[in-house]
This record gives sequence, C-alpha cells and structure tokens, in this order.
Amino acid sequence: MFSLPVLLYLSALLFSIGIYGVLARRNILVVLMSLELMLNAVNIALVGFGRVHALSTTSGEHSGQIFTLMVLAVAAAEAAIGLSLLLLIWRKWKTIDLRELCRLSG
Amino acid sequence: MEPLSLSRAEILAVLPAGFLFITGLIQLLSDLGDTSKNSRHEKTHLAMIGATGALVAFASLFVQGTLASTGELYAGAMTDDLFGRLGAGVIIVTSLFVTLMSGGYLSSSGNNKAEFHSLINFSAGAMVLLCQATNLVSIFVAIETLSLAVYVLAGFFKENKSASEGAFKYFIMGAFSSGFLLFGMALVYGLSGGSLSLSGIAASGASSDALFAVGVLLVLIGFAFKVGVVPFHSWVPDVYQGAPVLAVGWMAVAVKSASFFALCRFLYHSGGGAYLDQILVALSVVTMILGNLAALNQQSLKRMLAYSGIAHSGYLMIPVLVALSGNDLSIGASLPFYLCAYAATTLAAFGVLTALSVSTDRDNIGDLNGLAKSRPMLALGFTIALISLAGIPLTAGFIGKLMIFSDAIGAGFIQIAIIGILTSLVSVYYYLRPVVAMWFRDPRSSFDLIPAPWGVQFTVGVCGIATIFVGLFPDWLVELSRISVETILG
Amino acid sequence: MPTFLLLNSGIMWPSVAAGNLDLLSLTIFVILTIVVGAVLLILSELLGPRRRDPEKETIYECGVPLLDSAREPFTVKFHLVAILFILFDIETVFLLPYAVVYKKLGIVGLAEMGVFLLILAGGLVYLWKRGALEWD
Amino acid sequence: MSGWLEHLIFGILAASSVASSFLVVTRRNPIYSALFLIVMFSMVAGIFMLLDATFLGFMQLLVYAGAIMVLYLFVIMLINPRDDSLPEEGGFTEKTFAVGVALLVFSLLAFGISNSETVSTLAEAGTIPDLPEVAQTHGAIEAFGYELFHKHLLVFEVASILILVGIIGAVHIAMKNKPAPVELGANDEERLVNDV
Repeated sequence: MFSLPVLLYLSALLFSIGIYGVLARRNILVVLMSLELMLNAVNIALVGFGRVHALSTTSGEHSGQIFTLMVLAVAAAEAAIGLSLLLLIWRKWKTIDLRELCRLSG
Repeated sequence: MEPLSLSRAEILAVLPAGFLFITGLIQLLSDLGDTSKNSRHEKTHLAMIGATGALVAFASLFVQGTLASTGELYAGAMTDDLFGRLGAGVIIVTSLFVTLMSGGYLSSSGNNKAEFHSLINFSAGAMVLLCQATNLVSIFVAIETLSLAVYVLAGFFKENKSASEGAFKYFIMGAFSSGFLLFGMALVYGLSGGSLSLSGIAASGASSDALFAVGVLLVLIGFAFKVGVVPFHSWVPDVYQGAPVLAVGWMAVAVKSASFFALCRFLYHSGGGAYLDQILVALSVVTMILGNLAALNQQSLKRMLAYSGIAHSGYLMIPVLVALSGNDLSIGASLPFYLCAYAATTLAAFGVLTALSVSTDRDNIGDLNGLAKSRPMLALGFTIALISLAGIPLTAGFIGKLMIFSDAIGAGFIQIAIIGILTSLVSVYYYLRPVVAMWFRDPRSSFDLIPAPWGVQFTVGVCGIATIFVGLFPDWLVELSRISVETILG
Repeated sequence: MPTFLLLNSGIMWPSVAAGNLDLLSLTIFVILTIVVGAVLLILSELLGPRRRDPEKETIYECGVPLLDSAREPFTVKFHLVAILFILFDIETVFLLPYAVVYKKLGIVGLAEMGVFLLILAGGLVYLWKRGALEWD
Repeated sequence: MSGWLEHLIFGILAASSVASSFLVVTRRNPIYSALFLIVMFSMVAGIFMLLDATFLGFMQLLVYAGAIMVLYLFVIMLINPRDDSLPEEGGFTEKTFAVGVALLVFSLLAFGISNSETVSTLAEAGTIPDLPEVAQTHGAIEAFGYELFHKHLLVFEVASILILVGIIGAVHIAMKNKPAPVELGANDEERLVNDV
C-alpha cells in the first residue's frame, strides 16, 4: 500500500482539497490555509519521487528533498506577505469575507 | 568530499543579478534616515544609485567576453547563453527606466520610500536569474521571489482602498497559480528520472508519458496565470487599475517578458506532451480574441492597456506554439524580438500614463483631449507607443507582428495567423481612439497639467525613439534574436 | 529503512544499527510521555470523587469575578513580531545544514554563508531603523 | 523492518492527513481549521520520515507547524476573537463551481497517474519499503547539507533575497505609518485603544 502510485494519489487528493478550499470558502483565513495545504500536498509528491529515484538520479541523492526545503521557505514567505496584506485589508475594510470585499470595492 | 569551489565563469555569470541585488540593498539602507515624514521632495539619490546599478549590471552582461555559453554553471542551476542574456538585457533596461521614473512619480504621490526602489531592483535581479535559470528549483524560487516583490509593489500605496484590495486579489491568484506551477514541476521532475536540470529532462525523453503531459500542462497553467492568458486573466484588469501606475508598468513589461523567456526555455526542453499543441492553439486564439474585444469599449486608459497586454500575451503565445510543433526551433525566433519591441513600446505608454497620473488620478480617455496642444512631446510619445502596439508600419510593433505571423504561416498555422491579423485590425480601432482624442479634440481637460518629472520625459523620449528606430532598422535585432533562440538547447 | 519504531519484530532488534539508535530512543521517549500523561489523566478522571458543592464553585480566595470572555483582540504588534519570527526561522533552517557541514565547505562555503547572513543582516538593520521592533 | 508495519503506519498517516485536510477546508470556525492544519502538517512530517527524509520531517514540523501556524493563530485571535463575527458561508453556486474545478483537476491527475507507463515501471520495483536500501545517512542533516551547498548554491543565495523581500513586504504593509492621524478628538481616546 505504501507505494509510489498511492503517494501520488494522496498528493493529488490533498491538492484538490486545497483547490476546493481556495475557491469555495469566503473566509480569507481559510483560503490562505488552503494555499498552504496545496503547497504541502506537492511536497509529498516531491519527496516520494525523490525517494524512488534516490539511487538513480543525476541531480543528487536529496534533490527532491532540497526542492521541498525551498518550497518550505517560499510557503513561509508567502504566508508572511499574505497575512500582512490580510491585516491591511482588515484595517481598511473591517471584513475578512472575500465576496464582500469584491462587492465593496466595486 | 572536496570543498566548495566557484569557477571564474560562474562568478561572472551571476554578476548582473548580483549587482541588481546589491543596488537594491544599498537603496534600502541609504534611505533609513528620515523615517518619520512622508517626504515630498524627490529622492534623487535613490534614482542615481538605481541607475548606476542597472548600468553596471548591463555592462556586466558583456564582461564574459565571448557571447557563447560556457555550459552548465552552479551544477546546472543557471546558464549564461545568449538567450538568457538577451532576456536579462531587456529586464535590466526596463529596470533602469522604471527606476528613473519612480523618483518623480513617488514623490508626487507623497509615498516616497526606498522600499519601492529596492523591491524593483530585487525583483529585477530575480527576473534576470529567471531568464538564465536552467533547473526547476532555481526557476521556481526565482518566480516566487519576483512574484512576492510584485505583490508588495502592487499594494504599495496602502492608503487607497482599491490598491490594497487589488493587491490582495493578485496575491491570492498568484499563490494559487504557483501551486499549479509547483505540482507540474514535481510531476516533470519525477517522471524524467528524478532530474531537476532542464537538459536532464530533455534527455530523459519522457514526453510521451501521460502524467508528464499533465505535468507540463500544469506548469503551463502556472505560467499562464503569471502572464495573463485568457482563462486565467481575471486579475489583470483590477490589479492594473488599482496598483500604482509604475508598478503596473513594471508588471506589464518586465514580469511578462521574464515569464515568457522562462516558459520558452522550459517548453523547449520538456517538449510537451501530445496534446500541448492543441491547448496552446486554443489558449492563444481565445486570448487574442477576448483580449482585443474586451479592450474595445474600455473607457479607462489603464483597463484598456490591461486588456491590450492580455491580447499581446496571446500574440506572444504563437511563436512558442510554432517552435514547439515543428522540430526546427529557429522558427520561434520572433519571441525575443517581439518581447524587446513590446517592452520599449509599453514602457513609453506607461511613461505617459505616469506623467498624466502625476497631475490627475482620473484616467479615462476623455482626459486626453487636446493633450497635443498642451504637451506635444508627451502626445507624440504616446501616439508612437499606441501605433506600435497596434502594429501599424514604421514601428517595432509592426515588424514584431509581421515576424510572428510569417513564422506562423511558414509553420502551417494559417488559421491562427489569420485570426491574429484580424484581431490586430480590430485593435487598431481602440488604440487609435486616444490618438484621435489627443490630436483632434479641443482641450476641455479641467486639470492643470504640471510638467512631467524629468525621468518620465527622458523615458518616453528614449523609448519612443527606440520604437521608431527598431521599426526602421530591425535586422540587427532580428538576427540577434534568431541566434539567441538557437543557443537555448545549448 | 527507519527502524525507529519500538514495535518492530524481535528479529530486527539485534540488528539495530548505531545510526538508528537515537531515533529509536526518541520514539520510546515520545511514546512513554504520551502513555504516562494519558494514564494519569484518565485515572484521575475515572477514580476521582465527584461531589458538586456551591462552596467549591466559588472563585479561589483572591480571584476576581470574570467580566468578559478571555479572548481579547491582540494588538498588531504581536502580528508583526510573529511574521518576523517566521522569516528569521527560515534563516535558521538554512543555517542548520551549514553548521553541520561547514568544515568540508571551506572558505568558499564561508563566503557563501557570509553573503546569506549579510543580506539578512541588512534586513534586520532595515527592520530596526523602520521601527518595526519598537514595542510601546 | 518488517514490511507490514510500515504499510500500516503509512496508512494511518495518509488517512489522517486526508481527513484533517478535509476538516480544515470545511470547518466554519477558522480556529478549528488552523488546529486541523497543524495535525495535517504533523502527519505529512511523519510521511517524510517514512520516506527517509528525517531532516525534512523535522524542518516541516519546525517551520510549518511551529512558525506558520503560530502566525495564523495570532491573526485569527487578532481578527475575530468572538464567534459571532464569522462571515456567513458561500452560496451554493460557489461551492459547486469549486467542487467542479477540484474534481476536474483530481480526475486529470488520476487519469495521468493511472495510465502513465513511467509510474507503472517505477511501481514494479515494489513498494517503498522493498526499494533498494539507501545509505544510512540518507536524509540525515549532514548528507543533506553537503548536497545543498554543492549542488544548489545559487538557489541558496536567492532564498536569502526571498526572505529579505518577505521582510520588506511584511514591514511595509503591516506597519502603521508613524504619523498617527491627528484628527482624533479627546473622546476618541478609548476608540484608539481598541482600534487595531
């Protein structure tokens, strides 16, 4: 059961759950969390491929893991900027509802 | 376990991006003195640092001596071939002009902080690396660095509400698209035998695999968001209207060309799956049609330029599609040329918009009435830019479109070329409306036109002249772009 | 394979390589803490006497009766510090691999890490001068 | 390590990560979604350790569950400490559109995974535990750091620029600019205290 196709199905499933979260939810906080969820789903696929190709790859034994470390750094910087933008929106509009935000700004 | 070592070529290859990062840092630290007041006076020292940094970075492009590429650098993370350097050159020149313009523009809007200048330089450095990146990790990190910088630039004027709301929408769309981009890269990495470098992916020959095609499609979707191709363009008009004019100019020119250079390099190496040609055809056709039609009845100048930017992304898709379908890559040579022409033209257009926005923040076409009488030079610059965007002869835009459509016909994509020509005919109408307003309407503009900052006048002048010059003597740039395309595959 | 789990079958026990021992002990530690904590809680929940008494419900000697729910909005200062914590946390994540390998990387490695830290020191100076760290 | 145990543990981790991610997306109260997201990050960290990426597993716990979720909880407490101020949930059309796009992407990926020859050839090599042994130090911090600095030096430097851009952005956007608006009357004093 713990094999590459299952890992890929798992990461695809988490990715789609993240997509649902971004598109369906009106609470901006949950949208930002779903974005983190999507990036994390990809990490599973990356590390899985890295492990499978560990001995045969040309780009180095830990190439998948190093890519994931970079995704970690990017996700953290994105969360930092996203939440400060959210704070700016909260200060100006006093709402964290995405649809209302669109309505207010016309 | 030998210790780390950097070859001379590696150090020289990273100089352009390195100088841009250093200038950004110096600008940031040099402006820390007066934190309190929102300074009204124009901080020329920031513009000077930025300009010298950009010029030194441009010079360091040629310090390598030979234009030939010295192979894989930093273990395959980056290359210094001509294609990458041509992209880097476009980015550096654009950052030079935007830095010159930003001094006057920011001080007029009372928000004159060094963050704007340093973010422009940081994102310029990241774009230079993006044009020269040859492995998936460096492409991804470069795209994310420049996107983060541009999200902050879009929301730079915190006070006005629509800017912060547009920036937030841009952030969510951008983060969403980088999720797709990343998943596509993970699949391409996994299915090409675990090789991160683009040459390894090309060598692995997995492009017939179904999941590999899905991976390339997801990467294409990620890039399509960044570039603003139709199904993924909904953020473009709002952000272009909300964000500061200069940040919009930076997005329209630099971010688009860097993304296209990286997309081109990626697709050339990965080859793309079986269905990629049809998808690219569909994307470019729909983008051209919708982009131009939507721009027809736009009253606001910024929204009109936003939709024209989307339409031009559609035109730029054609050389990518043409090069991918045939196995002869030199056909796709029109892409670098068109990007250079597009960069010069759009910079002139946004220069004029910056000049206008210094004196008024109303930006519908009616405000241009009689501009020719009050500001003949500005009106001339804007007219040249619009004519070149429309593709009317004697301008660089015309040569670019000519090349694109002749390549498309040469490679057998007759219908796309016809659609392209028809849509650019349609675009002539909405490009000429402001020209008519400027030259043939009597001025009823109620705002007093304060003279544009020197940086803006300089930019509009130089870019206007460059557009005409390339329009009249295009063959040096055509030759350069044809050679550069051949060097991609190394 | 990570043989870090206590439950693996006996045949694996003697062949646990030295490298994995610390992982194994880590797992034992984690499992023991969870088990001991759970046992204490559950036992006191089940065995403890449960006799309601108004006297017991009153607030402990010098307590202040509650005015409002404890969830007051934080000031924005916490938010900015939390963001900066994340970003400098990422810096430590990159420092960790360097700290383990710096001997093998030699002078060029030192120069690379120097550039990395210089850029982030520039960020710190920017922060400090912009007044992001002031608390009042 | 006998195979069945690793399959069992992977099954538990995968099932709980899918369940907690589903709960993250569906809970009305953002605090519960944040807590379930922490659970999901720890499950994914467990999967990393099963895949011999021990350093990465701990970094995932340190950065994601440790730092990012702390920030999320800070923001949640900052924005809606009371439960009544939650935005009411999206209409039916948004939900169906979102489910449609999510299902479309999942079916595209599942179609790709199911009939991709490369994945099936890779899977023939057996499940992950039966794969050829990797070196004992694989995934440990030393080999990871060595490879990070030798093969990905350029990306390491660009990462510092990424963090610096994050710092500049966060400070510029999140900080209220110094000159507080002066038009506040005396009676607005207490409003200033509550104003965030």
